[in-house]
Amino acid sequence: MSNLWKISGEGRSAVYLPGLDVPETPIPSELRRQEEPNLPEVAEMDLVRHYTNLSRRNFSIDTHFYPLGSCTMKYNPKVNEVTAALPGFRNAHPYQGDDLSQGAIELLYRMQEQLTAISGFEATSLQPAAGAQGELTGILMIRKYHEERGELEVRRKILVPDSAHGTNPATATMAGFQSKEIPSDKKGNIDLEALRAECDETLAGIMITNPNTLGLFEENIVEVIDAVHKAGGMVYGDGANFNAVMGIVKPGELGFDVMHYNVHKTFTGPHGGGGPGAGPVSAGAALKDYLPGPIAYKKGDGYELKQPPKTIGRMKLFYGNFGILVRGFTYISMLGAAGLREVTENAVLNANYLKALVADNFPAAYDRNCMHEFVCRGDIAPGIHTLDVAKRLIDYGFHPPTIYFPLIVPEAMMIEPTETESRETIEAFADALNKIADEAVNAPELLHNAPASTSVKRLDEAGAVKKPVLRY
Amino acid sequence: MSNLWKISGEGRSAVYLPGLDVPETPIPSELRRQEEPNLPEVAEMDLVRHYTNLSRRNFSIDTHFYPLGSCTMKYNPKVNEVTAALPGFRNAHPYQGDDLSQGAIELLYRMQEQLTAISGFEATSLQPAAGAQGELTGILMIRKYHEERGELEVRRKILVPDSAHGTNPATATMAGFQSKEIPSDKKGNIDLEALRAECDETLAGIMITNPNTLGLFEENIVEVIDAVHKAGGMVYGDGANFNAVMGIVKPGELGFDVMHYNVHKTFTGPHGGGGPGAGPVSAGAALKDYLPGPIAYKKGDGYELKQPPKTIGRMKLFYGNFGILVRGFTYISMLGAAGLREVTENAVLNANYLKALVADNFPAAYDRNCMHEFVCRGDIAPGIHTLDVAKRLIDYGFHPPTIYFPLIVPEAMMIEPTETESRETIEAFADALNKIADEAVNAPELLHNAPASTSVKRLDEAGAVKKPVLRY
Amino acid sequence: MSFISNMPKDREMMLKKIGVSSVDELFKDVPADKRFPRVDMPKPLSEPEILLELSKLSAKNASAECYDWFLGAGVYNHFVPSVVGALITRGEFLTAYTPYQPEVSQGTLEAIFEYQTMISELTGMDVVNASHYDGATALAEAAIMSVRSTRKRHKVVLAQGLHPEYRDIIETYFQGLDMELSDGDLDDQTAGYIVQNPTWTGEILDVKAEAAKAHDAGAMLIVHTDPISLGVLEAPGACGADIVTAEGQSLGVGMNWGGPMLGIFATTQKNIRKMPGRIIGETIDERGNRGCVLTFAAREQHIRREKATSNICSNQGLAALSAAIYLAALGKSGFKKVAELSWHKAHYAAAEIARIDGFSLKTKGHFFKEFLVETPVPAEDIFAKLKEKFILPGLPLSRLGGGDKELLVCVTEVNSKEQIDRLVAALKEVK
Amino acid sequence: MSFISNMPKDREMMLKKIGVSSVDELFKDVPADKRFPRVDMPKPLSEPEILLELSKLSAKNASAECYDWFLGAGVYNHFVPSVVGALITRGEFLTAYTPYQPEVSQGTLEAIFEYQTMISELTGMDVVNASHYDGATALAEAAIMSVRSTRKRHKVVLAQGLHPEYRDIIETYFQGLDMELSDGDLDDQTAGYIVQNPTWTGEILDVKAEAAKAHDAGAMLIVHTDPISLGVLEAPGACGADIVTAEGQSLGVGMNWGGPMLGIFATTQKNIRKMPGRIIGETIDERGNRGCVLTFAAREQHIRREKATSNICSNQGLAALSAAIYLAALGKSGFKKVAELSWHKAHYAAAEIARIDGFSLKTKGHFFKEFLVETPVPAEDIFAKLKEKFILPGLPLSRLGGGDKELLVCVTEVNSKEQIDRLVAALKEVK
Repeated sequence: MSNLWKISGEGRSAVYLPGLDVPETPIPSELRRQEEPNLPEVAEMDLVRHYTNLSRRNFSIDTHFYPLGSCTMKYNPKVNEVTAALPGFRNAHPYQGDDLSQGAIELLYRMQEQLTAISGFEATSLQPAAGAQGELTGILMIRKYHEERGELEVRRKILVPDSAHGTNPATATMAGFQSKEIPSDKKGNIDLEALRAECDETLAGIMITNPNTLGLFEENIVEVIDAVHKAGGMVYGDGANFNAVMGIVKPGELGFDVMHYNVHKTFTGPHGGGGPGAGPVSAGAALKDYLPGPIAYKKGDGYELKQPPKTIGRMKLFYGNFGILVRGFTYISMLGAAGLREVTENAVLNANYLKALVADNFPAAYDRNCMHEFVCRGDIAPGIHTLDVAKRLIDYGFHPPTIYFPLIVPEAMMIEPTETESRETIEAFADALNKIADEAVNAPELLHNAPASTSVKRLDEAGAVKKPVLRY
Repeated sequence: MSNLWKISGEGRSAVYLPGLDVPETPIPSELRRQEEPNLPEVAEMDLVRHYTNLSRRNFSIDTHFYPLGSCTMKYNPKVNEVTAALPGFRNAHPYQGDDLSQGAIELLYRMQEQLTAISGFEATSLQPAAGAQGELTGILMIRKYHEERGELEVRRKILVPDSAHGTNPATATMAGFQSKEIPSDKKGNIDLEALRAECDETLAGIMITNPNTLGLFEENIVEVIDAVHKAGGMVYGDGANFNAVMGIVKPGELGFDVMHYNVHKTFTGPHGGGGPGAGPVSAGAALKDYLPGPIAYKKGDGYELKQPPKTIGRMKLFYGNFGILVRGFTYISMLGAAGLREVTENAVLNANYLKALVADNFPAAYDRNCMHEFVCRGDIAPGIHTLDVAKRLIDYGFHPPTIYFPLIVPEAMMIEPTETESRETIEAFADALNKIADEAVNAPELLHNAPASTSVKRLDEAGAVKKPVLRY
Repeated sequence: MSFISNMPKDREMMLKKIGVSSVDELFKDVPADKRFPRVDMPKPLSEPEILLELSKLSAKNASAECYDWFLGAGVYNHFVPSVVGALITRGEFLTAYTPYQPEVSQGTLEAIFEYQTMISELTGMDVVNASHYDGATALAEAAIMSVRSTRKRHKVVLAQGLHPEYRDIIETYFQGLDMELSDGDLDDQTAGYIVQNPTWTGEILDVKAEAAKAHDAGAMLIVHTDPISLGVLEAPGACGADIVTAEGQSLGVGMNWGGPMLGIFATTQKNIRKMPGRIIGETIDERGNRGCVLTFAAREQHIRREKATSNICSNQGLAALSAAIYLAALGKSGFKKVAELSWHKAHYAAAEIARIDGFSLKTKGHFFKEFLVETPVPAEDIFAKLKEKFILPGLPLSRLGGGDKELLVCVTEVNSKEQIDRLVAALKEVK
Repeated sequence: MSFISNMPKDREMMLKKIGVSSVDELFKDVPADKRFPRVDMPKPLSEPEILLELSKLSAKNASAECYDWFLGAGVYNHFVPSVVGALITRGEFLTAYTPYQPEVSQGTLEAIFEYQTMISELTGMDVVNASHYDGATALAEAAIMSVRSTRKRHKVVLAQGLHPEYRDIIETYFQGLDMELSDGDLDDQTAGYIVQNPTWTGEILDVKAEAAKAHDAGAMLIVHTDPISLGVLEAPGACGADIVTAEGQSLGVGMNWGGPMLGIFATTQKNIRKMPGRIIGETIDERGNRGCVLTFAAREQHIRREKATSNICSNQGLAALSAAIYLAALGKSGFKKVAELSWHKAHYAAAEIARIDGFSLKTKGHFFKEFLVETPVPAEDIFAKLKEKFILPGLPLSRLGGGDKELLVCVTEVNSKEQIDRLVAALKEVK
């Protein structure tokens, strides 16, 4: 591997800057930094070669099937990159004023309307920057709701089913609540008895991931929401799995009070090696006035930005991860309502098909139709762990699924194929998994030694913590 | 490898098109094609994955050192791609009229001026599409010159030194001349005696590659040109190696009458896996009126396109490979005269440095300072051929040089590092060559079996001709 | 700075190893009195400066997305899907060169092999090269090939309807050759017969009849066509063409103010060895794995020298890749749809325009996406008026030697009914 | 179409294997009365249509390349080299996700490891995470971390000069927490002391003195800074900062109408386990080869759940990559030059503006690239007049709660003298 510092040479640079065309103003020496930052020094070609070759050491959607459960690694249309790069979007400034930003505000307005329509809520804020921030937004809204009703002192508890997304408990903490775990029943639903036992006057709300992280639609969703509402609690929906229900059911109509979306999952913002995402939040009648803003509103022939009346405030600077929203808006506008339903149908169909193809060797943890993903186990033979199966998949040219999550299934493998993969790709992946099941018995060393095909082998993660090396 | 047809499924497509919004007009069945073209049928993701993975099977400047002699594989700045994609360049039409094309015509005009200035000629046409077309342009101009003087009937001979570019003889043929080869002397220059013997009344002209394909500057260039001129012949310069003389000498001042450039070599148009290039042509007083056009001229405050008075006509449609010219103009404008000289100095320095580093194992065919490239031999040990050395370089992560050319050096390797490579890269390449020289003696099977690191091994080229398979 | 890595310190080390004291010394073979001349050029611009400068120049040109666009005449405003740009700008495609070393060039080679396959499908021909500078130079080389293939004949006959700039280019290419370009009848000296279909003013010809005419005279039929039209019209190969050329710009290359474009060239199996240009073939490696290589190189200039079929070397590789990606992106159904949308929209527009008082249709018989209109006032005046309304109504034929009152109108899948209706409304007002 | 491969025939085959007769059957767990609702949305647009539609929306926004641009206030018009866009759009970077599987994610991992290194160099801090949503959320998490790190203290004190929107966001984040935000003096309840340097109106503070103040009170010093300023100004780490946050948008990310931006977060070695966000570490594989992995994951939400240091999961990975490429592209000398050019141009502009009758400089002491101007007429009026001349003169401070006659002017390396002189000339005319 090249290392930018090793290929550096004093004085090299990849960028031509304009010369100084104004008189110099000396920089006082007491302000000057003592030691110059040791940045790399390379010409443009060496820079490009370095990063191009680095990129080639990644698996990605554009190169490989990437069924990372719960991350919705669907295809990211190239048109998104073109629209997001339009000069009036890319080179605009958040403080240039509403009159010089009418195109951008109109886009926000129309996207708010799109999300509100597909989810069945009443209003939407596009501000949150990612799913986890969307969660925090929702819980802070619930908080302020109880606060304004004078009940916050007693309502300190947020219920989190054990099949919820991993971020949920941390989010409850950040909003100052105590989170309380609710177990799943043997069908993978929320245990209704356990839930009802917690539905008391200390209840602030519940965070429901539906479909949950087992990939199952909550069969008792109406009862669950009803129980929480009756106790005075509010219902937050983790919309990370919204790809499984678009056009199938509107969470707002099911009784959810607030829900976030992951634009980089459901609406094809690229994942970017970790982000940026966007985590818009929609709310129903009870909570919509608490949404963070500014939000886009119509004003005469044009549009304006305003805070909702009882807003919790700003979640981040300006108007959200606008560049990601442009991508999401592009995608939603191209699909329309029927297209979004088609997405969901095919996502669910692909998952069930894959589940069926591997059922003999990797039976799903719960024997039900799954939604957009399913969970099975990787400990398929003596001495074989999920990690071994995952690493062996790499040798077959597939990115491994999410592993060891959800925690309620031991040795879990959480597989989400998404709707953009073809039948043939699903079949090829199933073949690989079934072959690995055979290898697990007949040639287990292939699994233990996997991956064999990559530039680095399994890395010493414990060593990384013991002797931290966090920079060159 | 994936194959687009194998992953096709009936009805799939990667492009959303608008619906029909006008009444249908039936297409008469006698016009309709009988059999539909069997194009692939894939969704956008499968398309992107296919081509992305295909691209990863190429070596390229962005990923590897690529010292392909005579091709000037220098770095292609990324800013070029941005400027060439500006909407007024990319989405403009050649027939929209001069008034709606002022920006484009001004660019042509300014680039004509730039090339004229650096080459010392009097006028420039940007129309030719590539180097070989630039050559044809130059020879057709010489042809018309003789024709107008009534001498074409007898002047049928074009001299081509044996150190010239490979395209030259074919070009002379396409212009209706007989080409006559002139040998090199033992210093790698044109054999003056042999040349003078051909300088008679049948001489139409000479095609000089200078520096020649040995990478040597013609030491007797003044005498050569003088001899040809005295016999009434015209001197054509093959400017493919212009990267070696910018700011060092102006071909126009040396007495050349006409010369082409390779924008995709000298001026960083990307090579694109084989083109498009651009092959502008500059001419001195004797020939400038014959240039192909249209050419850009100033007109009042603006610019216009016109044919030169005695033009040979159009070489190609419209105004040349404009998109490539934009890239070249971007580059030249960023460098200016001093920058272009710096390019040449460093190209020549890099070549001489590399030549020195490998001199023990790969002595240059001619013991002189080289210009931007040099030629050595690959038959460095018994049973070892240039092809073996070339293929072994691949295993070291380097693209091989040009091999078996020029024809006058047996087992030739023609190495052009270009100025954009760093000293460190040159040294790493020299190390590899020197190691291979050692392997050639001590482990020759490594060379014979090379490349070992690629997805395909040496391919059966004879078989490809014997049993042609030219499509799926 | 000149995109160079090496700094003065590097250069010093290198000079020492070479054994010279300065870079200037490396140029001692250059005549001293001509060495290091003064070169006057504008001062260099930094990256932000050149971007600003060229943005300004770009803004001085009309750009299709700002107009209702009906200008064609050989360069067409067909839609270029975003995937094309995303893929051809990958460094591995963009910055590689001619695939001389197949082991490290399978990306380019396989992509062009696919291009050959798809163009073969479109044209109905066996063999496709990759590629020529544009449709006109492809056609000129086809004309030359027809003469060279039929030994004793030296004449190439042009049917009516060839784009005038194409004719110019064939004439340029014929200048030095013992070949004649003729508008006359076919005879026993005729090696090739060139037919553009649809003609440059839009008319669809009976190519089978033209083939019979050529073959009866012992000549090769060379058909130049619009590749988009092959989404619905019969393939020239099925009509008896011996060589097919086409301008591939419509296939995802973009308009680029006329360049780069893409010269398509296809012929029958038996003509392989006479064909100019690069060809990719499939073969196997030592282990029996399939791979692609440049093949039939013995025809080419670097091997056959003065006897080569052409001097072409660099071609339009990246444009050919664009065309391959374009065709694969649209696929069977999408490609047909582009052709059908263009047909229907053009016919709607033609009917609406013909209905305007003073306007009439001049293209005889069938047309595809382009048609000639007789205008009541000079077409240049119409162009001048409509461009102020951000409509480019077509090509005033007088710009290419046609009549004053002729306007060549082109309609493609990107023109909405709304745009067509705006054009019609604007034309109504010009009288 | 919805970017889906599978066609009806595929779906039939799949349903058969699954053992259901229709796709609808797969949704039987959804309450029947709510299933398959009517959804009203505008009709879908094809690719050419959405491109046209969004080009139109884009054209309704002011875009920096069309103006003389002096508007900053937290989002800056620094030059983004073309390489950044060329590299971050490579599919392998763009369409990968969190590098959970290091063997097939070394590209992302090494690039972020380099990012950590470069930000560590800039800030003078040991440890850098990758990354936060923006500078404000990074700062809010820093404030929270300071309280969590110093057990019994609950207060965070703000120095004067913090950007008002940043304050809003910290307040939002503090809503549910037992923490207090204060403008008062530091005391024994103070866990963190937040200093923005330069202040949001441009003033350069004495960070060492602020550090002493914080540390004397037993509090952590949190410095929020402009990373470009670190090309010339002393690193906060060298001044005693315990946590450094910054808005990384200037580092090659672009303005994007305010998002995506890049939250930079750095701290000292001893605080690693208290730090929120992702960290990449170097380690070795079974063969001893060096490689990078996500590390210290035990702090994170998916492991530690309700006791995690933060709930952050997706971050601004691609923006961090942009920053890495940007910093590496400029390099040591180029980065310094950006800072110096900004300094010199801003000081020239400030001097010229201060010379205009009725205008004066309000920023006290030293400033870097941004300064506050007192205007003779309301700054909003100036903005309104100058925008007609395609000059955005800065931020009227009244838009963020400042005085009517205050204008915050920002000058960077992209502003030429010509542009500055035009601004000055235009300001002269406003009275």
